[in-house]
Amino acid sequence: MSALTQLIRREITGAWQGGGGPLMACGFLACAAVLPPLASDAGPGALVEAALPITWLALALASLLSLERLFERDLDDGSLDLLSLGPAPLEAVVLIKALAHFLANGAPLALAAPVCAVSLGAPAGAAPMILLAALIAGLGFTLTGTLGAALALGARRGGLLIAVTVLPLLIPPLIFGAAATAQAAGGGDFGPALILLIAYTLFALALTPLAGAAAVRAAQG
Amino acid sequence: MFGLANPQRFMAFTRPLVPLLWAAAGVLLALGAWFSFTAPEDYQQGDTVRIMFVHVPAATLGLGAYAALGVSSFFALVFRHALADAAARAAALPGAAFTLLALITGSLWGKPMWGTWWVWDARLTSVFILFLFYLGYMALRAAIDDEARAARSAAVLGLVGLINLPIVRFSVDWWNTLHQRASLIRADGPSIDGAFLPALLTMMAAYGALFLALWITGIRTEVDRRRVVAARARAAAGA
Amino acid sequence: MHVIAAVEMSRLGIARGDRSLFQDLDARLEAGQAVALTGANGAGKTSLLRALAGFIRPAEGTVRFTDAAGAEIEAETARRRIHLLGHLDGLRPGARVRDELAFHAAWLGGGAAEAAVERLSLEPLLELEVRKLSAGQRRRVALARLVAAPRPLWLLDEPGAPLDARWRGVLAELIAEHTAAGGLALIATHEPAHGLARTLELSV
Amino acid sequence: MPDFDMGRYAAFVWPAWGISLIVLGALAARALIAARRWRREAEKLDQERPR
Repeated sequence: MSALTQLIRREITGAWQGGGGPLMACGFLACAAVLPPLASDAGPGALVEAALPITWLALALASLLSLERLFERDLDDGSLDLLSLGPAPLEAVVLIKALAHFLANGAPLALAAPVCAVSLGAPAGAAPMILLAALIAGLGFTLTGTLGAALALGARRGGLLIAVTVLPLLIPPLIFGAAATAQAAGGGDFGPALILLIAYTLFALALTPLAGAAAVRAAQG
Repeated sequence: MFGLANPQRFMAFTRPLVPLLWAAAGVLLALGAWFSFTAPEDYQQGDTVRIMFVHVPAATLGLGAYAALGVSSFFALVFRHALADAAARAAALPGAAFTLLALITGSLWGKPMWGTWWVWDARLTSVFILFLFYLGYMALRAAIDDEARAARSAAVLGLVGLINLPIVRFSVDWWNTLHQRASLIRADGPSIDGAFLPALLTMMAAYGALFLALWITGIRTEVDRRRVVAARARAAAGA
Repeated sequence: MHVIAAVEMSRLGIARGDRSLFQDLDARLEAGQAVALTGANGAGKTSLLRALAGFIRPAEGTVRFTDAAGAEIEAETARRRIHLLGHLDGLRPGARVRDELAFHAAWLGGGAAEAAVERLSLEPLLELEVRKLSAGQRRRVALARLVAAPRPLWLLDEPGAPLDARWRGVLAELIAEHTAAGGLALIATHEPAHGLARTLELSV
Repeated sequence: MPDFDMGRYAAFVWPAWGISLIVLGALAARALIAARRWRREAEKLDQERPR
């Protein structure tokens, strides 16, 4: 099994070092979140209602924009072929890449999300649920985004293409995650939303390796 | 269905079919228009109900075209049929156009009825997301230079899109119930007044025939185009 | 662990997009033989190597891998018995040579990283980042995985291109030792294919 | 007799039908023109080198 652990180590170091690792993604989250209050002429107070939606938008975009290099680098330097000749099927390689990327970007983003939401005016009591929902939804974003990164392999302006092809697919986790946090903020029952969110992420966990591997093979052929 | 996967047999089979489809679309469209403007006014919505006769078929065919695109992508990916990719490609533009028409006519209907150009009704929102799916699909095809590779990647996205459509639709409906606003555009539900059925069904058939005509003509064009491009490339290779 | 003993290509045809590169290629690779793959630019040498590695699906014809007893080997398992060395070396520019070599050895199922370092005298390069190496040095690091993780079938695409005369000699020795041990090799090359048993010519 | 008097809704019904017919017409035209063009190219190809 040392081959798989070596691959996991390789992907994690790659994701962590690649462009400052989590700093870049969290930096983007902060930038995206600070714009709406500055852009609103009714003063920051008026945006308390919008704190959660802004956070969710920034989280979705941050998850996507850090995915562009996930496969592109390996295609450029030729190691994508190497990864396909290894002991593990390509589906496993895609899943490991996605999970390694989540550890280096998705998890830190989930930690930053409650800070961002509360600073925008969301009730502090909702912070634990924001963290939980951001972790689960973040994994869903990363998995579906990984599929987008594989699809955009070798395409011009890959980052933009990932956003255009993947964002519509992120609507379900966005709706369920935002509903869960809104319910938690309003003291309501966040149960159903959370369950649906978990269901989506499990669905993405199943779909991404299959479709991702097919997309990588499409780019190799 | 499998027999048609062979390009030559498909071209022979569809050669007589295409003019028929175009003729049917034209006749049905004229008939549908006639019915649409001879139907009585709706007691509630007055003449705006006539917008429904172009809105509902467009939304339906927008979705139908994506189903055609998704199923063709499945055959292109799993069975590697030469024609399947041409079929998926040929369904994309008409499908996107129908979906766009559904949005335009939807907002032209919403303005007189509810006073706003855009209504966050579950169905209209889903149609808008379907339009985003089309944009993503066409962006992917345009962004990859190597045609063969773009086709394979687009097939994966087409299939992933088809699988995700019901999930997106469910999440939007679920989101809509959260806000308890009754669905505003009820007209194409079971509550349609009998008097509108002939117009609506004829227009639906007209849009359906038009889509088939566009789709099959598009596939035939694609088959011809590839043969010519391949022949030119062979000639160039020999030079 | 010489599992692949022969590769049978029958009526093989490969197309790039709609342009067919070659058709009706019948050829057979035998254990213990290194074959030079020659042909004009664009004749499809790289595509043939990638098709044998399973990355490109042939437009027509079949590729069959058989073991010493003649039994067919499934493409998925054959893939784990193949080395494909393309124009790109498969090395991440930002990584250290030592780490890349260790990963290649572990991932491709070998353990003999030290032998490879010694055979290709990579000792002075180990601590450097791949980015800082010359093309020839990078190719030697890429060749190291052939030694570090022995696999029966070598598919090499102009392996000697960036190497100087000395290292081309070492490459020839590596190939000779590989075939002597019962391995197979198909090597796309433009140089005169000295010392290689047979030549497979791809014509347009 | 068809009722073409849309009354105050005229500004919505006619654009809805108008845009629909224009877009569908453009789609049909584009498809037919492309079809004819490539059909002619294909036939020219067949005359040069009958398959």
